[in-house]
Amino acid sequence: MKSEIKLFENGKRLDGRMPDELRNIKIKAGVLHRAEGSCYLEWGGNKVMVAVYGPREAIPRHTQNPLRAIVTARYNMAAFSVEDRKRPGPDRRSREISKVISEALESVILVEKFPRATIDVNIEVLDAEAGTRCAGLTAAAVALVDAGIPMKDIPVACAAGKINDQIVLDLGKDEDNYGSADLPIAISPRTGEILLLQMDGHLTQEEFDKAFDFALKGCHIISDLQKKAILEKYQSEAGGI
Amino acid sequence: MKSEIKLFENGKRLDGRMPDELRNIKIKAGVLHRAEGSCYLEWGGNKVMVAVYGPREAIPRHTQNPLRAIVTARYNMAAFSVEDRKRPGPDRRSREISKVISEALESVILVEKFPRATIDVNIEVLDAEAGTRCAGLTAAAVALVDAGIPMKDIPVACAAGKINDQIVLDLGKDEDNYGSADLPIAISPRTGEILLLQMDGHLTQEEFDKAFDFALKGCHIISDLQKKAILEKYQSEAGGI
Amino acid sequence: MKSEIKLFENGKRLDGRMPDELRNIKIKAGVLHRAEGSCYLEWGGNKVMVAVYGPREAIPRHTQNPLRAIVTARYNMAAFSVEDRKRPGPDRRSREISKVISEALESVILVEKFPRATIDVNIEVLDAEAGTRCAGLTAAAVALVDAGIPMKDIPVACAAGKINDQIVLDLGKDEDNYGSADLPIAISPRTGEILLLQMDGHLTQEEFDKAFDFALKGCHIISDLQKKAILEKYQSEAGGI
Amino acid sequence: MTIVPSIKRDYLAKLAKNGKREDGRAFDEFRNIEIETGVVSKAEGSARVKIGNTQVLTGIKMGIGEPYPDTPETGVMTTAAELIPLASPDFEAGPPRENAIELARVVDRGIRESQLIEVEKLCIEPEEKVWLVFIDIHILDYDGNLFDAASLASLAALMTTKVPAKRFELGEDYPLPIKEPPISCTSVKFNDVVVMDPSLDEEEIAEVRLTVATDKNEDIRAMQKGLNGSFTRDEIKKVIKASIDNGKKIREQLYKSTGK
Amino acid sequence: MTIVPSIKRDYLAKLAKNGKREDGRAFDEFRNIEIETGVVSKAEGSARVKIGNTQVLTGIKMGIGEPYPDTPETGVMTTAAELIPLASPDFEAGPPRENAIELARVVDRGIRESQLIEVEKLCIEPEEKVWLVFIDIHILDYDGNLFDAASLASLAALMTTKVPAKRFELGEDYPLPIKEPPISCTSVKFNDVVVMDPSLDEEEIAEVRLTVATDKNEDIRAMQKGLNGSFTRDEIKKVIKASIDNGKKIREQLYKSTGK
Amino acid sequence: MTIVPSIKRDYLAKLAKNGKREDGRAFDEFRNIEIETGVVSKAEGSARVKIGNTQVLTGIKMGIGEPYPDTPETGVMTTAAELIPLASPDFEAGPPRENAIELARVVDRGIRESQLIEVEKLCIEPEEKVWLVFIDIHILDYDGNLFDAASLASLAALMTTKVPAKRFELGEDYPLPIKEPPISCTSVKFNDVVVMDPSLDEEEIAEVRLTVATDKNEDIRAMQKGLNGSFTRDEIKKVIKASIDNGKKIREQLYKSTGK
Repeated sequence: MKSEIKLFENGKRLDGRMPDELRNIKIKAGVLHRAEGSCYLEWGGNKVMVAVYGPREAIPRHTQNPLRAIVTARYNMAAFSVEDRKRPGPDRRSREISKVISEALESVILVEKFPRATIDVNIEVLDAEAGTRCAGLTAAAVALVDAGIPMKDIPVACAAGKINDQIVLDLGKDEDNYGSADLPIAISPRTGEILLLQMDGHLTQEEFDKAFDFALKGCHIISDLQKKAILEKYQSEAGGI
Repeated sequence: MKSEIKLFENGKRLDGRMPDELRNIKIKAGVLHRAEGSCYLEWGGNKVMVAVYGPREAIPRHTQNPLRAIVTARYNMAAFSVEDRKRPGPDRRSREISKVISEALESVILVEKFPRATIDVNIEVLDAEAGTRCAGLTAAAVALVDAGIPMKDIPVACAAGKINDQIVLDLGKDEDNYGSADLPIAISPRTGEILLLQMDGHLTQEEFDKAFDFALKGCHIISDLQKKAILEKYQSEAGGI
Repeated sequence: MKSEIKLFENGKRLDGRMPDELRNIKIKAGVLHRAEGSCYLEWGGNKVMVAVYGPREAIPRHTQNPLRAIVTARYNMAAFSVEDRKRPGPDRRSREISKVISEALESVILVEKFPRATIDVNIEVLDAEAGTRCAGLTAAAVALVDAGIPMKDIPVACAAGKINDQIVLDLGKDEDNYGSADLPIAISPRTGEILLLQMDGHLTQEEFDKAFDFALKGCHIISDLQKKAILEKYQSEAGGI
Repeated sequence: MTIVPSIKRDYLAKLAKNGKREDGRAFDEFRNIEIETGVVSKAEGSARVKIGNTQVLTGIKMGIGEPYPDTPETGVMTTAAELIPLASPDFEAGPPRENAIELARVVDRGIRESQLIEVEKLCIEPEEKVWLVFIDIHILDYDGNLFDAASLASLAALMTTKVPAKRFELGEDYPLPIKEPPISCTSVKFNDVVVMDPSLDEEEIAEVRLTVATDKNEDIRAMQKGLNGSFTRDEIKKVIKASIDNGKKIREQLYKSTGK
Repeated sequence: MTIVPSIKRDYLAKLAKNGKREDGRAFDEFRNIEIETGVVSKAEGSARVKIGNTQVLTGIKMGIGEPYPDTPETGVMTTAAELIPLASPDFEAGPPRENAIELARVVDRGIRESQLIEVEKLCIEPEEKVWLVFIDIHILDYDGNLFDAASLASLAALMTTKVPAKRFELGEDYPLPIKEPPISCTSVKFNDVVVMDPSLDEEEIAEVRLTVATDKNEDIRAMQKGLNGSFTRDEIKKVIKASIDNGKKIREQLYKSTGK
Repeated sequence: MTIVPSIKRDYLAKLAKNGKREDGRAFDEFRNIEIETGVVSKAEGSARVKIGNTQVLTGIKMGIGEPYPDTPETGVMTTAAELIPLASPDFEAGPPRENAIELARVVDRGIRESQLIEVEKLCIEPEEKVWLVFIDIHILDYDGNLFDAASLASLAALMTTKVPAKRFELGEDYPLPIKEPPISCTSVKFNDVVVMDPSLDEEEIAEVRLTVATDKNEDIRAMQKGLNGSFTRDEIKKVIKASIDNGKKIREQLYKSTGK
């Protein structure tokens, strides 16, 4: 990450946001017919679709855990979701993201209720523009609720970062490319427990604390949007009767 | 498919054939030692070898169908069968052809007699020159009879097409490359049921009907050659005693 | 293999060795903590690490042999072990070497004692300089003893070859590249039985006999080094009490 | 390898005997179709198509590359389809299986053989540089009849694709040169009844399938028979007729949705 | 997918309650570390690191290739890790699985994001030729805490790497240009106890893992949380503190071992 | 992993004790060999070889490509073998397994190390363009002794190969430049009996295998031991002798079949 480019001027960011301001976020639950739970989320230029299947028997059997369900998140970028066409299929980056999202979701899902089962969380990034792993995890949480999977809490993710020595919330595209640090986190908003945490770049301990505060704040705002989306789904269903 | 090239002149085709004339076809049944049934077929410049194994237990077990046998045709082109060497192994084209041939053969094989079994039909194209899928299916049918697999009928395949606005039977190499439509079909000759049908190119409804008539006619001629080859095999075996 | 380059002059080889002289060999048994048996071997510029696991149940079950253990040697070259970086993972060469080493080791291991089991012999070439298959097999034998796997004998391997029409023992790097024949063998030193034998190049029958004599001689010298390494391991363990 | 659900078969067959389908449609009637274009900002063209609950998204990416040696002055198109596990409990992750390959190849031939894209206008420098067109089909929700949904989404995406000339410093962006689209219509047969635009339930009990692509002149541009059953010649004629009729209506909707 | 060994968990938890670890270490104490460089003659740089019984060998190979179009004047680095079956009865042959990929990517980001290698000095001819740096991590013996061992071995290997200019007829060999190394320290938590440099036993019962890379200015250069447990913010602060403290000592040893 | 069929072993061992083989051959006798060349019109060279019921077809394709950097003036040869499921109920589809790889590599070395193809005459433009020779071995019918059948089919195909210069606008086609072919003969041992040219039954009970390729000067050009049994040195000498003797006869037949 280089920092030569002017990303912050007169107290504002290139896209006009304040340092602690999120991009626009839209969440819609229950958008797919076949999936047991689903969510469509737009976050800035990101567009993400998530479908949840399960709990169902894990196959092949040697992947089963006799004491609890396994959670298999599969983060995938559509070939057309990025500037230069991406070859279809998982690459190393998407496999790592799938792993950390799976682990974060497993922290809150009541996996002990479903021994030998798998819960599959399919995250498709249709349009990508910085912050897709937070967008994917946030949408996945809503889809899990929509699927009726029992969870201790509804997890939520958000990132903070550093641009031109300034700590900012929710890096946008150029900020991600030319910024000097990125700190995506996921939390359980009820308890504040940290479920996902990665950091790339360069932060002093003080900067880390400030970035962490920003990201936490973002998480709580987005958490409200998640709950609103879930409520809307239930209300529309109730209204449909 | 382009049509600029002169493929039809003075009522004849480049290789001297009439519009409704087949290329030369030679069929020989029972040519391999290990296979349970086999057939070697030459059709114009095509050379095809087919070996049938089974019915035998399908492995791995999760591929079994408890009610009937599965038919697995495997169409493969030898690396040296084409002008520019082909990389060994299945490509998308050969996998699609394997699928449509498998489906066509399954229509006539009495699969209900062999639950949990697989019948493997290995089709090797040794020399390729337009029309290999029809050649492969036609040879596969003979090899299945040679293997003693019970069938409702002996399926047979043939194509018709369009060159320079003329409907012709059994496209040859240049006709396939520069013609404007190709219509391969496979039928059950006893009932006239259509087991395989694909069409690429551009046909009016009238042209389609004519091409279909041509292809049907071709099928019936080839059907006789199939039966002759099977008879020869039995006679040579009988003669051997 | 070309022979234009002067590899032998004034009765000596490029590295100063006599025709029947081995490169320096160092063997150390029991160098790894997790492995059930292990060996580190340096042979000229070669550095090889071997770890043995098993006998343990072969998985998946369809790979089991109900009457005896299977021996799975896995010869692998580290990406950094050669001049131009090698892509990680097995290639055709390493798979062939794995096969011939597996077969040679199976000749002496008492596989009947462990039905349904697998004995895994992992051979990692860390630094490569001509003769890695002999180095790998020789180290594997020591690791097997270290793992307590019962064997009829401790196998040992060595190669001879031809450079500038001269038969020599244990080809070095340039000799391997520019020599005109290479004859690696592995034997059971107690009985003289030949467990591995490959030959590339050009040898008259007389030259073959001489090369074979050289390789046998090399095997017996190295066999003593193997036994010394095993003894040292036991003594150091005994000394540790 | 699933066992044909015999109860479902009996139920649908009984309905069909009385001239009915589960969802009240006529035998030769499509479900409701929705076409939305420009749904992915990163793509040069994109469209989301719904046929009933089936939902397919096609995105078009373009790039620059070398032409094939035997066609040095024409652009190159590639079609890929993924039956991603998002869309159905039965789809698995991993490299495309036979069904996805057949789907991609049938859509690809429908576009290629009809010369929909004027690939000869996509040459930048003969033998050196041509435009590449990548057609990527994403199945989002699988409720039957993927062939037609995938084909229609791909047509709509291509018809609204802009060649990204600016990004490659080749002048202004301009619409992808396109000819007349052939419309694909799929029918299946079960218990001697042939129905158009099969639902998932109908597909699961189908014995044989036929896809027919026709153009605005009512000519046939592509056909593909599938599954291990058979058609009579008469049935094929009827399917062609119904495909032409439905094709007309769908073509109109496609034109309207893409502003043509 | 192994079942957590509950007896081991109970035993280690009881010890921890009394402030103890199985091998007598303090909670924030590393095992003994050995660093040996120049262990592979064919490699441009190499190092073998032992942390307790865990043993990792990293080899560096360099070559010449094309730069990425968007960074035409900088060298290219690639990191690969193989959990070869040599190192553990649980590692399998075959393409890298999730664990190996995460390991390689965390080490890679640690080096890349800290700009350890001065890649802008590895340009030979802009847009045409740059140096490629291949970092290959070989796990030889797995007894816990691969992240730190792999990271440290890679640092030591890079710090002793010679650019093989002579082999490519580009003048004399010279040391790979390197900046300050960030030191990676990993902690895990089980039964509300957080321990640094987990042994294999501790890893097997760990609920959550945190790796923190810090530099000599006590700044944070990379973090990675792993496993399906969670940390409180307070625990994270403590882990950062302990990582800085251990990082200092390890950095000294690294400098000494590499002659810097 | 099949269990050695003990009844078959006992039967063949008893026969062998009386100096006999199942099919009446002497221990050092080959089955009948048929060689047919020019069997594939698309190939630059091709041959079908039968040894008893074993049947192998090798096709040669040639193309133009870049030489390896370290041999800028020599052509490139590649050998691939497929144990296609056509040939045996035990062969499976998919990428080549160990047996197919060993087969291809042994045939490849037999050709490469004997310098059969004069690759130094296959340079078109140093460092830029050389002829590529692809040797593709197709097993059609597997009844034992693939090594010798595959090797012989490859020799016959190469000896009748025409360099397709015309297709690449490089003048007239001409025969591939070839030197003296080494003939490969394979023996196996079971119950202390060594037999030449094993049938499938004999292979299935074989403990150890030895392939020896010899030239017309009775020199040894390649050897490969296989399987998990062992030979004594004396047995190896006898196998070499028998391989030279059989090699002579096969060489004569090869010359005759290829018109040399």
